[in-house]
Amino acid sequence: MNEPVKTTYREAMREALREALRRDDRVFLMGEDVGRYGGCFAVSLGLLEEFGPDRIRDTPLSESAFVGAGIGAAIAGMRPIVEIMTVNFSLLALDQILNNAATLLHMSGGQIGVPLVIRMTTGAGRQLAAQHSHSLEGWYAHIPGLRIVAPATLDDARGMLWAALEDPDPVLIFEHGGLYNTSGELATDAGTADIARAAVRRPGSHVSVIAYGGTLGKALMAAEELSSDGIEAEVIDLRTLRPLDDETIMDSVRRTHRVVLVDEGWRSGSLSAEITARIVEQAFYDLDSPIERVCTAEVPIPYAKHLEDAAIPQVEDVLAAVRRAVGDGG
Amino acid sequence: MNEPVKTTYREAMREALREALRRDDRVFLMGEDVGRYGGCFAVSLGLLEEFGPDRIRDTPLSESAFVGAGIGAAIAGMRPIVEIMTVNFSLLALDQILNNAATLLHMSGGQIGVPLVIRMTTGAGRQLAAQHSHSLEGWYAHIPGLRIVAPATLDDARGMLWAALEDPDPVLIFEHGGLYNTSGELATDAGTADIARAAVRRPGSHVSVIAYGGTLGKALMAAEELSSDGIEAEVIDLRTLRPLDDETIMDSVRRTHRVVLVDEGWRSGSLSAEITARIVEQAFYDLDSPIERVCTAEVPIPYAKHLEDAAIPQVEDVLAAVRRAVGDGG
Amino acid sequence: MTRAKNALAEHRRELLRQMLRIRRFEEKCVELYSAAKIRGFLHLYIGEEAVAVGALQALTPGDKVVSTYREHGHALVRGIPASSIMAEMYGRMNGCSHGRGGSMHLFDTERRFYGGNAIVGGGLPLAIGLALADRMRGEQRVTACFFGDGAVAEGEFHECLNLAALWELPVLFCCENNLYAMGTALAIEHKQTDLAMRASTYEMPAWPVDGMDVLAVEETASHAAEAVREGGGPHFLELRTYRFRAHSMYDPDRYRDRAEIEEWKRRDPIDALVRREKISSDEMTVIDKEVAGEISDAIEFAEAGELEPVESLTRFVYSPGSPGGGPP
Amino acid sequence: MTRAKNALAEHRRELLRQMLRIRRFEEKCVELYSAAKIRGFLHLYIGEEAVAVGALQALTPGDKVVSTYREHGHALVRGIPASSIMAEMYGRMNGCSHGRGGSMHLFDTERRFYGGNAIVGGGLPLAIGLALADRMRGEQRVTACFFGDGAVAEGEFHECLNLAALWELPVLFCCENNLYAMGTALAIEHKQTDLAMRASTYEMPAWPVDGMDVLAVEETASHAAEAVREGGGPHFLELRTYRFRAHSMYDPDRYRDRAEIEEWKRRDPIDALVRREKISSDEMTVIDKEVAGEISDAIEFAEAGELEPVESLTRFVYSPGSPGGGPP
Ligand SMILES: Cc1ncc(C[n+]2csc(CCOP(=O)(O)OP(=O)(O)O)c2C)c(N)n1
Ligand SMILES: Cc1ncc(C[n+]2csc(CCOP(=O)(O)OP(=O)(O)O)c2C)c(N)n1
Ligand SMILES: [Mg+2]
Ligand SMILES: [Mg+2]
Repeated sequence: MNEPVKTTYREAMREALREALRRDDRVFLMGEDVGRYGGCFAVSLGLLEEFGPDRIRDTPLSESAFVGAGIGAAIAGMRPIVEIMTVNFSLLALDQILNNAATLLHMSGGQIGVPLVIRMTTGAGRQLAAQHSHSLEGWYAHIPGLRIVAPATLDDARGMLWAALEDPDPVLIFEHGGLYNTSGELATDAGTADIARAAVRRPGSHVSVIAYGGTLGKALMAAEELSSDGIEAEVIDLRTLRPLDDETIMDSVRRTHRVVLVDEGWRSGSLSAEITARIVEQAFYDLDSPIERVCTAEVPIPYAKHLEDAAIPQVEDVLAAVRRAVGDGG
Repeated sequence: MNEPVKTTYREAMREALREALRRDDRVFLMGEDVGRYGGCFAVSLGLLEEFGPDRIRDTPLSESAFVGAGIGAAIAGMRPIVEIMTVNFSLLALDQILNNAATLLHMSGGQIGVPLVIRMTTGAGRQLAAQHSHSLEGWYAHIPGLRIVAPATLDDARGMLWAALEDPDPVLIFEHGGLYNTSGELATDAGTADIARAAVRRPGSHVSVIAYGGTLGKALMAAEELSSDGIEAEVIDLRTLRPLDDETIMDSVRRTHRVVLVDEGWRSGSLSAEITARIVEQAFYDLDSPIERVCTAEVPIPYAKHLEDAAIPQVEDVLAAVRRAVGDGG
Repeated sequence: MTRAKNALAEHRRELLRQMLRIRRFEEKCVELYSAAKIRGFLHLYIGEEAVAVGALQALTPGDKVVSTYREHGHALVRGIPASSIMAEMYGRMNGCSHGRGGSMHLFDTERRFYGGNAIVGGGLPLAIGLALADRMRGEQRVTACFFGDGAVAEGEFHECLNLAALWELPVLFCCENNLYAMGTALAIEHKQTDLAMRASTYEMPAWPVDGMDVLAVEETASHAAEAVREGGGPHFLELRTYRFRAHSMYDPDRYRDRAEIEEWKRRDPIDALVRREKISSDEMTVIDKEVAGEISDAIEFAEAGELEPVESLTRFVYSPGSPGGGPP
Repeated sequence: MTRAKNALAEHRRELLRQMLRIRRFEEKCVELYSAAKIRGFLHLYIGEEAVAVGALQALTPGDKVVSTYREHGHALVRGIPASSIMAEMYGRMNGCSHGRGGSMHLFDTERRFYGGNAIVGGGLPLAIGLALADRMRGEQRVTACFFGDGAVAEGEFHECLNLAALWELPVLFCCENNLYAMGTALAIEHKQTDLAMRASTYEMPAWPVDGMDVLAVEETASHAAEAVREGGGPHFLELRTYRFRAHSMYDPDRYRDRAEIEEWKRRDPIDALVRREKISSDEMTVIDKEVAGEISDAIEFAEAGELEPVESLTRFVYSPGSPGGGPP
């Protein structure tokens, strides 16, 4: 690998888009304000100028129609990347995503593949209040036929898009709004990323801390602090929320015997509930203490900063959960 | 309680509607084909003639608009009952349900209550194929601000509606399509039902079988059969899927130490995952064996009968799961 | 008779045969439904045959079709063999959707028939996307999208008409106005019941057509399809028709009065063409026999079809090439 | 000067004052945003003041208002105190939404102000329902529903206009056409850019109005509101206006050319009324001072507001009367 350069999550994502558009003329980007505005979060800034309005396509505020149009174009052999500005608006397109994108392959007895990529911003943390702070990626992971990925690192921001475009089935990419400005080093020739496996971001032997997307950073910060207290947490980045990589999860649990899940979704019915259930089913006798879930409180996200902070998972919550897990039953 | 009469789930539901419409003139029923057609499943048959088109209101195919209209009317002091023909179409109204119905009370700092009742048919089992066979009630149970109920008995079909109308917050009533024709005895003066608690439908000491709505009948059948093998299953009917009645669940688990969940939702991210997680959090050390989930296979429901049967929970699946649970670890 | 006249007569005889195929096929479906050979929802097209037969004459094999749950007619005329449609309703592996879809979800990519959509309005965005792909590749293809008068009330209708017009997409919108959405009459669904007029406000040519006259439908659809193919952007046809049967096999049809139904039956598109073309009863017998043969062959094919092994239940959820491979 | 003339002058001076309240209030919000006192999304109404001020003159206290995330103007004119709006943006308990909503979610049931909706088009169905309740109870009330040109592309717009017309609901649709939806110009959003014309196809009276002329807006809105109140069914106003600032504080405004913005600024609704009514600079100073006082009081009120204790985080998720009581 050659010379790493300093970049941001946003730029890595933009590079991935640019490369895809250059590499395959079936690829095009479609969504609200992706062109002239440069993307609500400036991810697609400059692409209109390079690729023109046909391939960087501003759409009206018609989520159901343009997401469905992406499905149709994918069926017809194109490789559309549909940007839904944020997950909050994706509900308006959910019928198309569930009843068409996720279902057509099956209903048609394998005839109609839908190689569609849908990108959306997710997450809370910027005081955008109840209607603009949803974290529904774990909820989407309930739907058979979809692949759900959540890039948390620069490498994944850069590498997951192309892998998603090569996937014959619909892939939803959830980009946490809090990550766009994160910066770091990235190899200029950084290639495509695996979208089937979770990754161990930090090895450890005392407890498995499982996170993804917007919560990975908090999990890693907590792990650092814990290590100074002699607690070595293994931090797992799920990366792909559906299908889940049970193997990597169970392998870690069998070594640490303790689990803390960090998930920005509302607690009840969260992805962390599913992971808990799988661990109980596959590694019950390996557990030394109850599984701890650090999730978002069951409240529409409030505007006031102190309340929003209290509602979503924080490093302190992870620390407390790990201490409970390690303290208990040991 | 006086003289019970023979009736059906459908008629019990209709009686509940009729009573509510008579009792409170703020109540009205609105939805597709609830009037002239008599309701897609004939639940509201005859009500148009008794109450007129103003209170039995046929709507155009505009799910988002008429569900949102129900929210607005509820805010303004009416007591609307909105019928979404089936859960499959509710996706088109999900933005209104999540971003308005479930959220307005909070966003307004407690000013805007939404005393809205939404009824919809749910479930598979009638060869209606992938787009018409969803079981998403457990999925809806992820949303803070909503109450989710699933009447499984004649008493609940009769009694939950009025309780829902008295609830100051939005209540979603999920009626399993397979239940409408179930018949039995019901007291003519059967009153309103509690919508906060689960119920033990069959006491038992060896294993807790937790079901609801369309799966309750299967759980009870399995329990009968098991009892002849000397296995006494306690069958719990969740009744209210959100908020969950942890107390009734944990009380049973602490007595039986073994759990089987029967849930028509797709396995990953199902309601049974959440219940598993709560049991692990609240009764971990009471468990003698891994919790068993009997859910729908992760596949869009196929049309062919033998495949549909294989996809959704069957009595045999419950039997096998109970035997695994009782066999293990004991 | 001149050769041209002969050809024309031949062609119209073929239109008649196609309408009869639909009629007889569905009459048989009703029997088979009662015999519990076919299950689930079954929506009949009987009475509306002139719409599918007329409109689909305008398409070439390279064109595309998107339909609804009331799609037997479109599927048959588009060329999906009656046998594989029947097998699909039997839930057999030799069905056109491998037995996974049933009556509401007929698919055949070879014939560019993109289904069978059971969510009202749900097919429109797909049609937009299929047409967008053709437009972006500069292919002169038409995507015909069928939907009902009830679908016009859905938000997606509005979004899709605007998008098609805005992006000048090669879509032929075929609105089958049969005056009812299940039990709800047109005037209870819409304040403005002139659907063609409404479509025209999106700045696309929109014409009402007598959907009981197969020749009128064919002529108008051909003009419209040509215009679409030539780059004239989307066109909209309001095909005024009527279903002679209930909405589905579950529907007791309480909401229409008998007189209205009888009135429309007098306009039966098949009888109308027979009268107009003076088809002799001998000729009819020949066609009927031919059609009957096709249908009994279809049933034989369906009966002989295999049930898919239960082991392969979760097939077709993810594609073979799926990273990490398939289901969770 | 006659008494009538005096009254008229007084009234117009009041319209001017209301527009200035919005203008100065939001100018202050920009400062406070830069000072990080206000966070989240902040959408300014500057340039569009004549719309809210003119349109809301037509309403009585019993009427209802539904708005968007760009609602400071509507809220102020409707009578929500500047202090409780400011406190809301500070996230304090004395804010009009208890600090839970912020700039995009202002509520005040006493003033029948039903928010502040941040999902484009999301407020329309609520307005339909509020009006339906009034209609069913036979109350002669108007529900004014504000939304932008971008919202017209949403399916809900179509569904709601049809429903309102079909059920003859007392809704006054106020479409604030400021020519852009974020960075997307009207002609890129819509094939048919004559929005009033499109509304009229739902069979409701629809009028375009110069949204930079507060008197024109007031007059048209009053006529329309009267008609609605008298049982004339829904009416639609297309209020042609322009935002002088970017879409939100996050928006670098790359998509509009400076000349266009300058051109519109020459039509500033406040300057226009000042010129027209020949308001003297002395008079202006008086009004300005009064408004400045109101705003500094508002800030004081907000600064003095308490933060809600974290313990009550999950308040307002379920109502006190909830069976079994509250959260899961
Ligand atoms: C979104 C949605 N809502 C409701 C239904 C139930 N439903 C199936 S067909 C139908 C009527 C549709 O009428 P129309 O569009 O006129 O088509 P037609 O059946 O008359 O051919 C309804 C309400 C559905 N399938 N999808
Ligand atoms: C359903 C939905 N899609 C996208 C957005 C993001 N968004 C917020 S405002 C806006 C533009 C709306 O334009 P318009 O309706 O004209 O109102 P304006 O902001 O011009 O007043 C967009 C795209 C949203 N809030 N809701
Ligand atoms: Mg119809
Ligand atoms: Mg605008």
